[in-house]
Amino acid sequence: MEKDIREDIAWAQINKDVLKSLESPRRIYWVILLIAIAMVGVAVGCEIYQYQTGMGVANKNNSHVWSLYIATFIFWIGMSHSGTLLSAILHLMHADWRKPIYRFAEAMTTFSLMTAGLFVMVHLGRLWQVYYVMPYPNERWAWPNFQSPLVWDMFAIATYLSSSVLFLYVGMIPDLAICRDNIHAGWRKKLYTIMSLGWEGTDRQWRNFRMTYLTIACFLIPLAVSVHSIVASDFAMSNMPGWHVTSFPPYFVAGALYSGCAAIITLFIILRYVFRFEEYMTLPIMKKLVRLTFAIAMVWTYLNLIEFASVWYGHDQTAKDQLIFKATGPYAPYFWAMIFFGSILPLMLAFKRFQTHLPILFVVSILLNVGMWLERWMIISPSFAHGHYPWAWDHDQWPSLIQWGMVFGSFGWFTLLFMVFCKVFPSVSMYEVKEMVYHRTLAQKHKPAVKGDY
Amino acid sequence: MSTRHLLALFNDFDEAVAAIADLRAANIKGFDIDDLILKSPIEHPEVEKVLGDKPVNVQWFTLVGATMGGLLAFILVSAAQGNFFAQLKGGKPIIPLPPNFILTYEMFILGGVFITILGFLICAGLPAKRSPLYSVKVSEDQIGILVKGDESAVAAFKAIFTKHKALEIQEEAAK
Amino acid sequence: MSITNLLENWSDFRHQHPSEDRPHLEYKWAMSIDLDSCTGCNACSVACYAENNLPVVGKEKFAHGHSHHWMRIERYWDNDGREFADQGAQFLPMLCQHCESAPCETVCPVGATNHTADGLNSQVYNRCVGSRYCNANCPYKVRYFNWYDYPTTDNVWPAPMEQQLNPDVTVRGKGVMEKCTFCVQRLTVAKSDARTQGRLVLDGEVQTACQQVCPTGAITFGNLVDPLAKVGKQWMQQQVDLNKDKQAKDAAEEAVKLRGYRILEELRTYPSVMYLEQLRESDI
Amino acid sequence: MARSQDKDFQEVSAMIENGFNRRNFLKVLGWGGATVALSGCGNTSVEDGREFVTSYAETADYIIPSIGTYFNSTCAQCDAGCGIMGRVREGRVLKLEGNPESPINNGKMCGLGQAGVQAHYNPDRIREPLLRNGDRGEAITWEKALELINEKVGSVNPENVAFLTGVVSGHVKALLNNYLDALGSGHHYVYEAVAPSVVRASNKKAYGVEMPRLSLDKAKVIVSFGADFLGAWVSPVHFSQQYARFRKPDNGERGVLVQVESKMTLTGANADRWLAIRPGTEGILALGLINSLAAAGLPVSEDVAAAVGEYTSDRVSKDTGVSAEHIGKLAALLKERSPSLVIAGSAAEGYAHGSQNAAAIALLNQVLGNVGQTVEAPSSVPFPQMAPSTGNSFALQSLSDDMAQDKVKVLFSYGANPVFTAPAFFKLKENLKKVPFKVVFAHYMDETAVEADLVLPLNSALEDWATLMPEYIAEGAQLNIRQPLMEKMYPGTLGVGDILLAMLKQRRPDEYNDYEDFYSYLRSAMVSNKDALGGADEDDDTFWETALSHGVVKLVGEPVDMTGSMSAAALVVPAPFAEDATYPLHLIPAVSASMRDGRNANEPWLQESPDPLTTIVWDSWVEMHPKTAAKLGIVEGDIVEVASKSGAIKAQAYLFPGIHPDVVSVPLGYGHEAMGRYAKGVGANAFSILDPVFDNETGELAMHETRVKVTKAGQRVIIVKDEGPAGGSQMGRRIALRIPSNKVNLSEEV
Repeated sequence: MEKDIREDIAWAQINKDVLKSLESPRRIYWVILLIAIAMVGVAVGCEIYQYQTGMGVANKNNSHVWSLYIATFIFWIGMSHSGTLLSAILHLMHADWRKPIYRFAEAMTTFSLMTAGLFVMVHLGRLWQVYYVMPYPNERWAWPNFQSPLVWDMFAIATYLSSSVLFLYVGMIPDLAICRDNIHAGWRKKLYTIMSLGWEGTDRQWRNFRMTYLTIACFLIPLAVSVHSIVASDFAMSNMPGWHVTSFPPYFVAGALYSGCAAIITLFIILRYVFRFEEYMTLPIMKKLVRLTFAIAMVWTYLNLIEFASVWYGHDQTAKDQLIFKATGPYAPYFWAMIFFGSILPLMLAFKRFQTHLPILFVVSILLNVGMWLERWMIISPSFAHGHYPWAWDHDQWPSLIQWGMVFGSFGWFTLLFMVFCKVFPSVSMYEVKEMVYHRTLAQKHKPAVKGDY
Repeated sequence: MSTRHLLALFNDFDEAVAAIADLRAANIKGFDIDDLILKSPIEHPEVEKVLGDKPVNVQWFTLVGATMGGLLAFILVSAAQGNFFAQLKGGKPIIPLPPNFILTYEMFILGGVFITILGFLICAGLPAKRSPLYSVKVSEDQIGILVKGDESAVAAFKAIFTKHKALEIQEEAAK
Repeated sequence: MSITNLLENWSDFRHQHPSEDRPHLEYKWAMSIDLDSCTGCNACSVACYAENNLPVVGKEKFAHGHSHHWMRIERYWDNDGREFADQGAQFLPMLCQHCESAPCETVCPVGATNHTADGLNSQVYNRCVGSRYCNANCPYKVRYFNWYDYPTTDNVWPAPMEQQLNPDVTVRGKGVMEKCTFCVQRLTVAKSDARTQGRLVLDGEVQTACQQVCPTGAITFGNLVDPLAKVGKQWMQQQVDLNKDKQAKDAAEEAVKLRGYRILEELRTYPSVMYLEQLRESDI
Repeated sequence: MARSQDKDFQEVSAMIENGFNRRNFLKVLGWGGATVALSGCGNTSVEDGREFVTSYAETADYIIPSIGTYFNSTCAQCDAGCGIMGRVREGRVLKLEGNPESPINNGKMCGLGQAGVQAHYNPDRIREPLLRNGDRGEAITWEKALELINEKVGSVNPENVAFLTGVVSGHVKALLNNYLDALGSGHHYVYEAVAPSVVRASNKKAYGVEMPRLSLDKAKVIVSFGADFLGAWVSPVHFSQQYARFRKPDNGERGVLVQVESKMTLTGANADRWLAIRPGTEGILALGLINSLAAAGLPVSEDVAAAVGEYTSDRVSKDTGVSAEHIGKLAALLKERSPSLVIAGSAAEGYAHGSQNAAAIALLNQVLGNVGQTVEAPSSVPFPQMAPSTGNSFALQSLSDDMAQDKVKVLFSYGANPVFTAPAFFKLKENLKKVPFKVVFAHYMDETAVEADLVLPLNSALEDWATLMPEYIAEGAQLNIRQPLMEKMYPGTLGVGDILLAMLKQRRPDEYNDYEDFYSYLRSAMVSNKDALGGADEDDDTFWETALSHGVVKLVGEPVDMTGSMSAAALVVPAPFAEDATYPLHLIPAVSASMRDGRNANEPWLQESPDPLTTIVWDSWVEMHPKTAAKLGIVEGDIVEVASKSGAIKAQAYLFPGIHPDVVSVPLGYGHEAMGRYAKGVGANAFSILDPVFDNETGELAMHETRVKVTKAGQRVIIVKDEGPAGGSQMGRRIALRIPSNKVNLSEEV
């Protein structure tokens, strides 16, 4: 049995270790940061060009009006879901092992939402008019069209983003207090002092804190589900063959959790190394995480099959043609790659020996997300290429480098935000690790719990 | 007579609990057990036993927030559709229920979350200036007990604290 | 105000469309196209370019599928396996079908496309933000997006060619969705003329550009509400009901058929364009 | 039509009442145009200060700001002579619509005609006279240009002055002839690259008239041997309207169209039965049909019976590749449904034995008794000097020969682009070099203008005065009027009439000096003849204004007598082609409705409006049957080389089921090396590789006689066309539906 968090670890030590991550990560941290910035640069360049020239440069056309932007948008939205899964759901289930890792998972939620938001903008033909989508009182009394799933998206994502930011923040207050108490100068001191709101850990604060945290957690779970269901209805609500599928909402949610968990595994490994969190992000936790991912992968696979089956045995010939086209047409390689990465590859995770083998897990988790990204693309483009109206079919248009550049850059943007966060805020929840340790000590009837020497 | 504040730091939670129990039992003159504040690095629901359970009201804020959010959303959206934007779209009713319910749902949650946070800040008395008697040890691994009483009571406090091997006792005149 | 209004007119606000009990009152513009008369000569398409300021995008952009032909002629072969298309081709002029319950309208996030009181599917260029959801949801793919800023693109309207542009029709800029309008600029003129004379627009008083040029007169356009309008008579005679997604006559099994039909009717879009089937002699 | 017509009339009556002076009218109207000319770049923003602003506060009452007014004129995009109605607003013509007054097109238009505005506003128009200086032209004044012409023409023997033109008619033709008289030169070559000249000749022989009136709407069955009367043949818009009535007559008895040809034309695509025939064997089929008809009991004279004796349906079907079954059905149909109409098109133009084919087809018409029924006599033309002089390719050939023999010292070219349309074997470029002084009247710097020594820029058809007499007139006779729809775009251009007038003034000053310009000449010429032009009881102005407002002047001409009895004795139709090992395929240069001979290639609407059959845009292509392609290992989009004895071109291959496997087809009109931004470098020029084979009676170039071989050139492209990857298939979805005609009752329809 691999080494788990020691219950005899000194609480002071916990503070020390985590606070260290705010000051001195490994050098690799800066390398990652630079690469991320460079990637963002690429995307910015592409966007400027597209903004000035017109959407045409993305190689979209009257048959392919949507393409990678929307696909990647869904991808990032999906990724955001596991943060909620870990922090909220597992919190309600009192799964203690979540405690050391949920903080960065939540951060991931927040930042992938922010990334997703950008794609909505990038996608618009008239970005400068984007505020038309928001319901704001104006002299013409013109409102957005509340029937449009895109407007639902706007509402859902706004809600989700603000809620998860608050959730993240509230959960962080005690830790911010710790930072405040241990950092004695500079802008950080000011920052933490302000943000910790003068937290003292009094019984009254703790009582209300618990209730609040619990409540928001309860809200967040249905919210997360609704968000991706709504994103799914962008497609399920339309009449495009290949989109008009009833099982899309659950299918999307499953896919979302799936890619999210994979992403958490990736980040887990990166943080563990970059910030030297071996003490806290331990292998047993990873093992649980991997098993969870495996379970979700199977759910996703199942829903995938359901979708195919319902199309295949349904009497909608158009949709059926669509499916056949996906599997045999010019998109076939990507389609089968998606099946492989999404359904076959995860079978590896069923084997113990891989469940804690970090290098392999690192690669696999990234490939899983490649598969998940492909899934989104395979939902969008083939439908456009082979829709209701044969005359308007178009199998020859492929996304231009501009689009690819933007997708590429989005990963840089996410990494940038995420890495900066981890450097500024404690990415491991100190007080909850302490709780975890405390509960274990109680459990093991060590009394009194031995504290660090002094 | 002037009131005094004392903060005692304990290494061990159980000792602290015992100390509180004694304080309560000793019913010292000029000291009200309800003025006692426990400061801890992690949450200790157990203290309820000795402190007596104190009410939590955040959930009421939540209730109000969620209801308001939902109602407002539905009314505003429908009003916008009905009064300013009465234009047929895709043969659907001008006020189509399913979309409006979706938006209602989202706003229900948003309202709930926001007002809950508000409630939290109010109930927990945040943001606040830190009280003069505060030790960074509390945010690390020690339990602090903050008591308030007449000068006369101070001696009794110290006795009890030291009895339960308090690591240190800060004392200071209240404003 | 608002709440009371909601409560008082609730049933109105909840009313579905199209419906028998609330038909269009004064105008319902509709079209019928006789595929047996259509020779596929493309005159209508060019007329549309001339009337509606459509940009000529050039070979390279056309290759990328950026063309703007609101009225496009589709050519189908029906020689299932035979060596030659020995019964000729099937030409189909495809334009916006101005559906009574248009899939494009519901999905536009900013409400840039709406159903007018005259039963047109209108596109509000200034409101459009270019999400292109309407096109995604249009089964006929007759919506065309401004992928570039054509007014400022080389050789689209090089001087003095811009002097040909029709001042009654705006020139669309970058990032806006556009489509056939049933020549709404002509309809507006006709309606205001009629209004000043205190009457409704008479049949034949207004023509769409495509209808006006069509050498074989394959296109009929008019007001479906007007009992005297030819288009209405055609719909009536062909037993095509605007408000049905399954026409009763299709179920019936007679020797002699009626050839009126609407494309992809089963998607319940209730198109305003009726097509008349192409005919082929069986004795030869 | 009602609306615009009304408007038209309102405007017109307004004009007549005020008896206003047309020149002023143009001046007022013209500010838009004039300012453009001044500001050069057509920039009309008030800010840039380089323009006049016309106040509409107090305008003439025929200008209503923001309301379009309509003026009638005549289309110049092809020679059919459709009446057009230009929508003019604030002094600019915006759109061309059909003139409902004109019996040719009755208010309808084709795409080609509508693109006329793009010829008018074309950015590549020449704006002032250009004189060759080395290999570039430099701008000179009209005075200088005309002086130069005068001098050159004066310095050579009149015999050595030649005029090459396209179809000319009306007063321009009159002036032109007068000029040639004045010179004493008889060398007027009328050249049409694509024209039904063999049909004309054989009609002359068969019926005694070149262009009998074809009443499609009276026929119950039409059998067309490659005549694309819906697309590019003679008067498509007129025929299209007749076609509509033929398909849906009031009695509901739907006419049947059978198209016999080797490459599907637009008309073929609309046929109830399209018969893919071996190229050149149309005559055989015609005789075969007569044979079967006779066998079926149709009375025929014995000489005919003798002539068709050996054309049994088995043999015919062997020769032509048309199944005996179809021959039988067709004969039966023709027999029971009368009157019918048989038309000869490419069958006649295409082949060395084209005249024989045409004769056989005419005979079929005669046997079926269509002459007088659906093939009717046209009416004579009162003013023969204005009757159209129709062109052919023989003219160009003789001109080319004359030039080769240095018989031409001064050459005028107008309304033709021979350097582009002449096959390579003509060696026209070389021969032109031998002509010391070449004057080209041109709109663009096209291939011919580039060769010229002096280029004279013409007004666009929407700026110009003229009268025209179409070759094919539906009923009666008529004189079309072309009048300016707006002020000239460029002060440096002139109308062809004005140029000719100026040149005549040099020769016959006393006769022409009192005409200020062509307009005044035209007006007085018309007015002085108003009795004959149906204006006997009107005063001059009224007559003139009415004529202008109608755009057409009806003429009274009595029908010429038409013979319906040709003897079958002399009729011989050669056996079908022998196979050619090195050049196995027949090249059919396709005449498309919008490109024709390429004179309009620089109008972007035409380049971007998809070819009706292939939906290809902005390029030329090689049509071939999938079977042929499979044999050659060619797939769609392969760049192939089409090589004949006379040359080779490269283009993308397009496979489709509307062509005979022995045939490949390349559209004409593409492959310009000059002319303008929209035409230059688009596609390949199929004219260039035609073989020197001629009709053995008329000497016309036999367009379909070229034999080619097709080889892959290596590259492959994605063809730029409107059709998607589904091709012409509907994938089983109910989109464009078709139903047997006996299943519907047309008479009940509205």
